[in-house]
Amino acid sequence: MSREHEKGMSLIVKTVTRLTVGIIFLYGIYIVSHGHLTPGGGFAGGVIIALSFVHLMLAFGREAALKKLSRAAASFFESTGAIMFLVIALLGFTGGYFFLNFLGKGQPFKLFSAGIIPLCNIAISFKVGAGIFAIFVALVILELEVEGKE
Amino acid sequence: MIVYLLTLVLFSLGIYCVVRKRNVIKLIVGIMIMEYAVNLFFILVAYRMKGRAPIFSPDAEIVNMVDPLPQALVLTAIVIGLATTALLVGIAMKIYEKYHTFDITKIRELRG
Amino acid sequence: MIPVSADIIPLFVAVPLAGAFLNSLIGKKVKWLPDVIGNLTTLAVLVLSVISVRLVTEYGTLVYSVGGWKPPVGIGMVLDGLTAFMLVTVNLVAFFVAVFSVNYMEKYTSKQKFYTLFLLMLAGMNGVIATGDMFNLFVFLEIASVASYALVAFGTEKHELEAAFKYAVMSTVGSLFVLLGIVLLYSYTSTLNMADMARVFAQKGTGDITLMVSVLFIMGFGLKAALVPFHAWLPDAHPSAPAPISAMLSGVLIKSLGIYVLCRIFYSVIGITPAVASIFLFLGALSMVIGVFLAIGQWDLKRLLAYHSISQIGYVVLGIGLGTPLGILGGLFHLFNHSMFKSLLFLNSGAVEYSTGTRDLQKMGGLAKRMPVTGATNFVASMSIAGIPPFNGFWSKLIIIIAAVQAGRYGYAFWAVLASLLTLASFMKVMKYGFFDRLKERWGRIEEVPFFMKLSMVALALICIFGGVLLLGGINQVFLDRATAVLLRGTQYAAIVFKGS
Amino acid sequence: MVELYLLLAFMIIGAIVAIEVKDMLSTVIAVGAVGLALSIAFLQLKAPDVAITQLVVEILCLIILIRATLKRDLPFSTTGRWLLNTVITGCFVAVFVIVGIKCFKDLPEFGYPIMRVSRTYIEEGLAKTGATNLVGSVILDFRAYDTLGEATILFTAVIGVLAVVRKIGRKKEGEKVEEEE
Repeated sequence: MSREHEKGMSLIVKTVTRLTVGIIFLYGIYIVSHGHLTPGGGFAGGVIIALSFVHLMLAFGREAALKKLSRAAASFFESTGAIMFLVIALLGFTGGYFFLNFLGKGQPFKLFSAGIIPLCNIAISFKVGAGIFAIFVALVILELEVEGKE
Repeated sequence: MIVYLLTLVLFSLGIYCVVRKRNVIKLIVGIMIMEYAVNLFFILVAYRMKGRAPIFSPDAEIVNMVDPLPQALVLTAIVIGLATTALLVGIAMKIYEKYHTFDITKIRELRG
Repeated sequence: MIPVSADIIPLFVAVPLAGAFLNSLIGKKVKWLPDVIGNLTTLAVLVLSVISVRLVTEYGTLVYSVGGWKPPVGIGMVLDGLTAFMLVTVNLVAFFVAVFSVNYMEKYTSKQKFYTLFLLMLAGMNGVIATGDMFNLFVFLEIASVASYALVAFGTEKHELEAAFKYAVMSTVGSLFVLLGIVLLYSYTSTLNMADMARVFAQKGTGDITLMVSVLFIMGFGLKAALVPFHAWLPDAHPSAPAPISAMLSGVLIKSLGIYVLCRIFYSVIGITPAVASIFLFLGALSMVIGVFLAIGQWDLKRLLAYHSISQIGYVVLGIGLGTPLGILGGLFHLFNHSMFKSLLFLNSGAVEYSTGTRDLQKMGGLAKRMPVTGATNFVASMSIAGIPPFNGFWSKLIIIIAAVQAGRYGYAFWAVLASLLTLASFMKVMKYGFFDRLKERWGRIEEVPFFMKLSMVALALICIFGGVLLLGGINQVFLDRATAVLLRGTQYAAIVFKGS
Repeated sequence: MVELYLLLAFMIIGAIVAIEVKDMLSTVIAVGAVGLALSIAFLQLKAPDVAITQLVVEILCLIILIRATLKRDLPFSTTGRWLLNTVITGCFVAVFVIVGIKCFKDLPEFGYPIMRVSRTYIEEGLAKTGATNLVGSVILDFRAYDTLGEATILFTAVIGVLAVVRKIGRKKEGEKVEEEE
């Protein structure tokens, strides 16, 4: 089982994955960036982005996915996203309140509107995407170890 | 009213699973079912008859929107559920590594 | 510099969160950085909470609207006497535990993750205490809980994982009961702000739905507080965690997530009814007696302490359930005292384990000769928990018993005295077998624990010795009296909060 | 509203299957089916944001759980207690439903919420935050503090999982342990 996983799944799966993984990733970015206009938002988009990496890992094996996003990078992005979100919250103090929406509201229905909401979405998506990827990698590695022992 | 009661049935099925089953994965599944029931309850509470989704559209005036607040809260609750489930699965897999079983009647180092 | 407005309130959450995030980002670079970040952060929050006591004395109840949105629309954070009291208790223990961990956690790997989780748990507890919003309370409750599941499993040995899993499952079920209760409350009142909810209850009256909500909350928070029918996870989970975390869990987590929230919801929001009060009394007395009976037979030091936590929580709930000014004062004072001496006892057990590697009382013996500081502080804490006169535990137990007699609850007073005697017996056993017996051969060469561990144990012991001072006029007025007053005012909470904002 | 009843019935049946079936993989698949039905129910109840999130979270949970149970199918001892189990389940459900019937009369009728506070969001949300997705405006502006908590929980879970899966938890006496990645 473990050796199979290093190599990944069959050729058909790999080809389809190669085609779809980019689309999934872009869809995730779309969901994040339009979170304040349409359904979705930082969290759902972040999970979709993470799922695109998970998809890659399931099809091509662990190494291929870790080459695109290493564990160190994932944990860096995660902490950065979290700090970004907290900093946005603390920047609200410049206007007098924790979490004040201190930016201009802009035109409704435009991509650049709603003040801090898109920024928060991006920060959350970083955090969530990297975090879920990190969880998944940790669990997969644990599983490989368990199987190796048996 | 009947939808509320059906949701409550789902919730009690989850409790039953947690209380009665003796397998680590089943316990996690029971907790997931309870989470589903609570989340569904929250959205049901927010629903308005013939309501519309709480998103403005540039073309049409939208009246009779459903309550947006519980939807926002359920989003949070779903994430909390995911976090809990992930941690539980992590612990469960580590337990499997140490005990080589998911059966909690065999995982009994501690008393009480 | 003392901020004169409510701006201080969000910092109780923001500071530990910033510490945790920074720790996870840069804590790996330098070996001593996690220690420094962890201790400085807890120190900062401790200073803030002392300032908050002063702010409450000066300005009364303070309300902070997060994001500039007024409370029913946005999330309100409330700082009143009870909040300040709990913040001081939690952060005091957290600071000494962080100091203790500097040396103790050398036994474990990955100190960075430990401090990160520790700070997250602290942020969760502070968030629960400082919030004025029902759903927000649930979110922070979950942060503290999730962090504590991971911390219980931190050693990643067999029994630790098992205990953590059991704890995680039961506690999550408790959280889901709470969430269901919150959903019902939202549907009934159509608001999430606690003060607003109290106002709606005053107008609309409490129907059958309140009964169901009360039952769900008592089950949910009872699971978190380990009151007796729901206590099964505690004797496994608390001993399995690393000693500093046991101190945090037993010392403050079960109180801030369980007792504090129960008080806040039942006294300030729903309004306490005689039925709920008698449930509190009954559960309190049950926990008090069953906990101590289960504790007597234990030989594992940490397990014994964990059962005593159940018993002592019973005293707190009993005091608060009495509902008289004296009873509430005694309950809250005992909550404070128990945080101090139970943390100290767990830290002592950690020190013993650090030096000897065992927790079994039968294998110990005469350790006071080789570890004088641990022995002396353990003596202080044991006498405190047993309720021997000069120490703080005596005063709070005395107040609770007097209050029970005054309220005409002679039966409960009797059980309280009995439980206290049994506690004394149980700790005599600890002292005899653990510290004052003949020194066993094998412990001839053990050494006293390192400096930071000694420092935090001595500091907590001093608090235990001089804890009774808190009852003296001036100090009592700014600290305990204000907390008691919040509970006594009951559902006037709503009016006060809306005036404050 | 017939669809909603059908979905709920499907979810309850799915949950019963998930609880009672003996094969671990089937359990996980059944609970996945319940989750997907839940996602459709959210869509039916005009909550598209929640539906999307539930869908992606469900997929993720399913992947994690399948990986955890794959090739670890263990015999599972519930045989012989079938009747007892059913009776206990029945009692549980009955108690809850009876309490529910008594208590839910106090709640506003299904489909007609009070919306005292939420009216503010609907009336002023667009003007005050500029976000056309009201759910977005609630989670990231009116109640952004909750979202900070939510992000923190996920962060906690990540750190927690990474801490729990460490190879070596305690250092042995006198042993030097390499700090792992």
